[in-house]
Amino acid sequence: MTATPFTLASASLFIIFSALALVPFLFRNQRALITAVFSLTAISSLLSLIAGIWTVRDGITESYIILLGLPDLPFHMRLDSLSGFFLTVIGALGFIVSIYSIGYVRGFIGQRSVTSLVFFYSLLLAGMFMVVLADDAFFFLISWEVMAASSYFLVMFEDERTENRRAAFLYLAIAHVGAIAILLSFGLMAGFATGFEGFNGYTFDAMRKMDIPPSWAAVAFFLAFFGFAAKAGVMPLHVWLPDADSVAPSNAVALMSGVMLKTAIYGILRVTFDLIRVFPWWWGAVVLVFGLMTAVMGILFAILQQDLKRLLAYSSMENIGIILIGTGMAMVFASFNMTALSALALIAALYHTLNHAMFKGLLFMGAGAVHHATRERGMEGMGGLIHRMPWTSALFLIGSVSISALPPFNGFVSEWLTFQAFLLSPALPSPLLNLLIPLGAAILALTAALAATCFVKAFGVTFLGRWRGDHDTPIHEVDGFMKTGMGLAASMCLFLGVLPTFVIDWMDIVPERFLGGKLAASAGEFGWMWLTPISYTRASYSGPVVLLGIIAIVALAYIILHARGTTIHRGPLWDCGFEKITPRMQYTGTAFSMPIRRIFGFLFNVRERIEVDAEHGQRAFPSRIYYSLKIRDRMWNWLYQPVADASFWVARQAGRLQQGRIQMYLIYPFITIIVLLVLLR
Amino acid sequence: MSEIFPYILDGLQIVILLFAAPVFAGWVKTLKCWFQGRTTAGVLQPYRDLTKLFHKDIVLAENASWVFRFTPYAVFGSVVLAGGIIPILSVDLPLSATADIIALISLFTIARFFTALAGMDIGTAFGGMGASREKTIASVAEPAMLMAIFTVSLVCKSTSLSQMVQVIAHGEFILRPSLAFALLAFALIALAETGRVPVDNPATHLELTMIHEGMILEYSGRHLALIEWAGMMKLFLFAALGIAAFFPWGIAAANDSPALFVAALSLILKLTVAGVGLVMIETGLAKMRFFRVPEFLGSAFLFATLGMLSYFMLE
Amino acid sequence: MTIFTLLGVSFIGALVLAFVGDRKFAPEINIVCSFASFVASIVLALQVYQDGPFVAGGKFFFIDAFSVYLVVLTSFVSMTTTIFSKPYMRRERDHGRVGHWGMRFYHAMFQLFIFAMLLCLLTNNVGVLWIAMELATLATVLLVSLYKTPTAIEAAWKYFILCGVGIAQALFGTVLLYFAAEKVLGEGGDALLWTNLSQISGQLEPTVLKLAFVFLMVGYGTKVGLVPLHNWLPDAHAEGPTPISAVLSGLLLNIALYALVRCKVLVDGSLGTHLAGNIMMGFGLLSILVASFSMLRQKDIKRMFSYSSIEHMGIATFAFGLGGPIATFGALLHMLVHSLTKSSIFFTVGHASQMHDTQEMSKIRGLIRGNPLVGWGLMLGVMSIVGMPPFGVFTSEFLILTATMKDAPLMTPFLLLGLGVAFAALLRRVQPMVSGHIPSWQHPLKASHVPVILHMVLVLVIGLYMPNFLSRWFHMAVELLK
Amino acid sequence: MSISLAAQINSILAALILLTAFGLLVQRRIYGLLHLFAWQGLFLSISTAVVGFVAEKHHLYISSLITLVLKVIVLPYILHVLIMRLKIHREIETVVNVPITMLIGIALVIFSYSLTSPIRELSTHVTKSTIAVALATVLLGLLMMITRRHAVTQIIGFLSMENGLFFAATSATYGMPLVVELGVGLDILIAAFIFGIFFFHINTAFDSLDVEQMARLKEED
Repeated sequence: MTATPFTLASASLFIIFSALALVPFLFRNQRALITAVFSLTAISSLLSLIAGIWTVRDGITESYIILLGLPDLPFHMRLDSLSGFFLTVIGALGFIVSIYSIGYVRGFIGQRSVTSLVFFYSLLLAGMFMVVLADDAFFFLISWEVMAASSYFLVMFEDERTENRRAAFLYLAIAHVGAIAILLSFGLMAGFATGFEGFNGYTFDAMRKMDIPPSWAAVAFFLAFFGFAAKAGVMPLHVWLPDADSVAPSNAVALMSGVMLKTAIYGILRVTFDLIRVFPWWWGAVVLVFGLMTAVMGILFAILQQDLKRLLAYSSMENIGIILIGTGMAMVFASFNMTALSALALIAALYHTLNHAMFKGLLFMGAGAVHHATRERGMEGMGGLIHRMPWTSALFLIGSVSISALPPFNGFVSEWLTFQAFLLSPALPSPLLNLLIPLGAAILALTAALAATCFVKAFGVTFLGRWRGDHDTPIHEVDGFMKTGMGLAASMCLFLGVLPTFVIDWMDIVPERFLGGKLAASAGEFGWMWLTPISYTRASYSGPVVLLGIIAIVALAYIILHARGTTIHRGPLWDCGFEKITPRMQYTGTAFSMPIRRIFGFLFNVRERIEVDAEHGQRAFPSRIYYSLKIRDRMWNWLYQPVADASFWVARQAGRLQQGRIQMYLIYPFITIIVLLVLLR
Repeated sequence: MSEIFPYILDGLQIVILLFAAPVFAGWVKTLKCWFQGRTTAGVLQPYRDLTKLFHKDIVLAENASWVFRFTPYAVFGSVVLAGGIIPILSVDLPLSATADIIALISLFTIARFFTALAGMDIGTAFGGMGASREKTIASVAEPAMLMAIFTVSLVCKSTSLSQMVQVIAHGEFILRPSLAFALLAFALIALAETGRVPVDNPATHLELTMIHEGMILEYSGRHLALIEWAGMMKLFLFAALGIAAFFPWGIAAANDSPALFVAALSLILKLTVAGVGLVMIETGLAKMRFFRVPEFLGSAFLFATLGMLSYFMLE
Repeated sequence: MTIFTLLGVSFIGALVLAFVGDRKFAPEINIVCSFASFVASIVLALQVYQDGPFVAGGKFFFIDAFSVYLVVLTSFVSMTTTIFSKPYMRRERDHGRVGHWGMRFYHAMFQLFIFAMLLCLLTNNVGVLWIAMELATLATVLLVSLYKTPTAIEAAWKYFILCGVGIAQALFGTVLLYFAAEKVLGEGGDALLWTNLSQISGQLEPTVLKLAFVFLMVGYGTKVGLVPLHNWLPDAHAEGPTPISAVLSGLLLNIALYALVRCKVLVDGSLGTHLAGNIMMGFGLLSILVASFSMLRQKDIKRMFSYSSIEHMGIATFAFGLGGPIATFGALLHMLVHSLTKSSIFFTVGHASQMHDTQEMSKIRGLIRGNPLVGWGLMLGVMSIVGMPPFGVFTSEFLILTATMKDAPLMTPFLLLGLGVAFAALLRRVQPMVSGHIPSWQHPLKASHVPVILHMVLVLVIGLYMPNFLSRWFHMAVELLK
Repeated sequence: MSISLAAQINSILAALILLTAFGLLVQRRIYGLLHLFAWQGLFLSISTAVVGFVAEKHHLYISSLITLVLKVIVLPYILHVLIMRLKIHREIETVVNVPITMLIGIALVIFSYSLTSPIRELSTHVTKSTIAVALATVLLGLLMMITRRHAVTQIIGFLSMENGLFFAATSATYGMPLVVELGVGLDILIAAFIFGIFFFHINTAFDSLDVEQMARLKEED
């Protein structure tokens, strides 16, 4: 038989499952376990990566049926350009993180058994592959929940810590409710696809052909959107995200934040553009609004965090928001069937998906490296790591630059595309949207700027300055595997930023297939140099030139200035002549984010307390000052606390039924009989 | 010849930027002295400062990392590159397609990003404070900036600067309220972005008020020179940007020498006027408290939004 | 013939065990008997599978796809339960919670209970069905009170009285059914045979059947444990010995539901409306909601899981009420996977509470580290019971929910609520029990691996790759329940 | 004996059964309850026999015999023995609010009358008018179990419910098939032994037979 992308994909699945099967035999020898399983997952991810690239490049669509599941409802699998794209993303990051994990997970040896980590990491990867390959509701949901469950166990990895348990519980609860919502939405669509006389209604193929009345279509869409949003961490369903990502092992988090959230995006795209296909503009508007809210709130939260991984988690929320913004725009344009414009917006969203996978994976791996080296979680205790971990810090810097959307790195390209989409909104026939969408652009701009601030803080406080902790903590650079992983991700960030045209030409098939429109081919001679989504006169950007230009000017300046050698004296800090500056006197992360906190404080529930205990009551001469800061998410008090209280109240009422006296228990059937008889006659 | 010429012109424009920027800065300083009735050091004083700094040795804080040493070059590089993109004399620039206005603004963001990192690198309270404040202001300023720019680009149906100049300068002349609002917003933001009074005071080293100076406190020698120079160029470029976006008349459409001559003259004229305007603002206003700045920029944002709305409503 | 062996084995087993008493080999006899009846049931199943439903013993027995799959399930779960109960009960006795007479009694009554349930499923006579049901109740009443503690006695008394009263209502319903049937079929025994009733259900007098269904619903509903007739269930499960809890929620509830569904088919057939179905949906929904909310505040582990049984019985009842091929398929599947999962959960729960000498969840900790089988068994069991794929419960809930979305979309919010709350309630409690360090008061235990693994593997297989014959079986049953 | 006469006799017996049911509802003394219960059983078996005679259903004689043995002799005897053993024969149980209970009881009778009217129209039996009484007896038994708080009383209530069921069976359908009747009888016998055991357990565990004490198992608040 000839090899097709699908054979590669199924081969990669096979490899992963054989790796899983290997675990029971290897878990006695943990080192071997780590090496074997993670290299296998790396290989399988590589295969999927190739399969994905291949599929999208040639615009292949293959579907197969695996004879598992119910006899009348076997597992349908389908590999088309959309799933191919996401397969690429997952495969790429899966490959990188698997290499990284070999080094990272070894750090646990001697402290605890890593078997469950290894096992569920691979299962999570497999689950994600299956989700994008699934082509019927049943298989999709199975893969979806396998993914959720395995990530739950990953969060539970260090299960003796209560915060892990709490986070894991919250995560799975929200994810499961979301999954039920998705299930219901599929049920609705299956019902309209072909009644419920047989099982064939559950296949996506049937759903593609369904004719569903608009009102029910809206119900189906919003059920699905709710479910996927719960997984993607969209406001206000985001609360699990920071908790889970801050406590889970970093390699797992790199996958979860980097690609698992994206499977939710995949779901939204699949349901919207492939299954339902015809929708009014306001669906897109709703998605857009949620995206904006998520983006800006996410990044504001991120700035206020003191725990590095927590900060990164919130910033993932922001990026999901940005992706949703692109998606929403694409939906709005598509609903007015402006195919070219919606193609632009969709490309922006997809490109950001890819980018975010890369740099967020990189950043989480970096955070993992830092935690691995310092055993320190809060940034306030760190600082000056750039001197001790040069590689990690350099790579982390690349990640920070990329995520702050600075040219010539990749984050910029996708945000630029999103902005272009915004600027094309005047073409929309609806005046309301004309007025509102530019405001959205402004919010996006705010988000981008805040992101830059956030990562100046993250990098500055963690890596720059001087070590704030005690001096004799041994801090060492991480090993080769981890460096390799991060290096790969970093180079991807650069590549995607400098040569976007290749990637966009490659992925142009996706909007072409699902929206019927594609981006204009890049114009001018040296087409690959200029990214011109609409037209040459409309807007253009050239990554290579920016990169080369800056390098050239810097090099020139450097050479000229060093032509006449001036010596460099090292001296103590000047700092306006202040003396005896200790590392504790550096600007802390809390202080750094204080202005933002003051400006946007009304959005949060900030509790700031300063306690002064003074020498015998003379407050003028305090001996010690305590400062405590608590920032809570208002959503807790607005949404989650009430829900919890309500359900416990109901539970108490329900408990009243069971209050012990047998006479009461005898009354219930008595009443029931009487009532039923009265009702029925 | 004709296809080489644009490249030469682009190079020329960068050279102009490099050498005109200090003059412009000097002009502003001189005007200020006149306004405040002081004697001036002359328009060329910035040159002297720069040369002096270039000749000085560098004293580097002992725990400064490579980020600290790389920053001046990064700042310089990004700003100069921006200079090659903004049409100062002519629209027909090969580099102008490199980055449209959004990319241009993020070039300036690169400079700011690395300056802030450098401020935190040496690990002093002032550096961190400066970085924090700088980034805060930037976070509020940039959206407003983009709103102002978007208004213009909506008018011109393009975000590429050359195209904008083309449309406004060489299309038929219309009075647009949207552009008026946008200009107002742009002026306010430009003050913030270039760190002028009332947002920041370039002349102060008073610990608790300095923002930009706080970050570069530890720099010396050529590093400091590069940063100062970049600062001057940034001021110049914002003036040029404002000109290109709002008063592009005179900028050459095609690269024939008379047009370029006219362009040069008009540029000098406009810059002179711009300097006067800037100085009038700086002497007229006092530096405001840091936490008043968001309100200041918020009003800028409001103007920009009004501009956009008026574009949709009135035009 | 197989039928007689099937019933005979368990009945004789009961007698033998009653005489053998608390000898060393009593548990083995118990296991052997259940195994024998399991084999017999397989044979029976094969017969049905080959040549369809048939009547035997002079119309006294009637086996079709619906009943036979429950027969197999019953004998299988009872077999695994006997395997589990061997070490469990032995330890109970060594800790002096059960005396010699208790053990004798336990073994004898266990087999009698199995016999009664099999009779329920095999008989062709509504009256005999009722008798067997009552017999099953009586057999378990004393098992519930086996520990003789005040609470155990209280629980058993409530079980006795409430189920007795309920079942009495069912008898009244049966009388009315007979009354209606003899109009058509003439007097004598034939009027109570499923085989006849199902044929002439169209001609039965609607008004009478309406009345009859009310009493049957309340009667058998009490045994199913539908809210508000459920009050006996948590007490009985929590106070009885764990093997009994396992078979109670694994099997007895199913049997009662089986009876209820049979009656529902008759009644709907005669009314020609969906009335009975709607009533069942109502009860099911109420049970789901009340049970899942009650789970939130439980402290006793077995009590919590008994509420979960109520919830799942509610789901199955709801689905049967909903009707339609997919919902019915889902409901049948749900009965199967629920009883497998729930009994295996009870096995692990039994071990866990023996390891900590308590049923209080706040005292049970660190199971995975303490005894991986028990810990992971409980964790996965709960994952499965809350409807996480790839376990079978997910499959059935998937079918049921999607069918509901089609036929009764307005019900789905309640289902969503119920399932969500149940999920949160269970996970919230189970998570800390399985995770964390081993507490000081935990002592190691030789757990019986086979039943738990066997059940979980089966549930997993059903969820991932349902064998063809099973689904054909279900389809046959669905045809019957049209 | 003609059909109509039999019907009259039967309805008189039905009235007596109903009367005893009410009696059970309000009787305070345990022995009184026991006697009333025995009487009810007697009436029941007689009416079964009468119906059997009228309808020439000879298996009804057997079931009437069963009733006689079981409900009139065995069960009361067992209960008697138990009461002796447990030394509760002097106990006088407080009955909550007799008038209200009576009113509810009467309401139940009316209710079941109106409820069974469709059946009456359908039935061709001479005994059709008595089915309302049967249902009423069942419901009254249930009501008795609800209002009384003594274990023995509850059991008696339960058994009188069974009487009602038997009565329903005979009056509505000239008796269930014999096998069913036998089976039911057997079940009741087993039940009798079981509650016998239970009385002792309860008495030892709670040193009284007051079921009010058995309220430990509940959802705590």
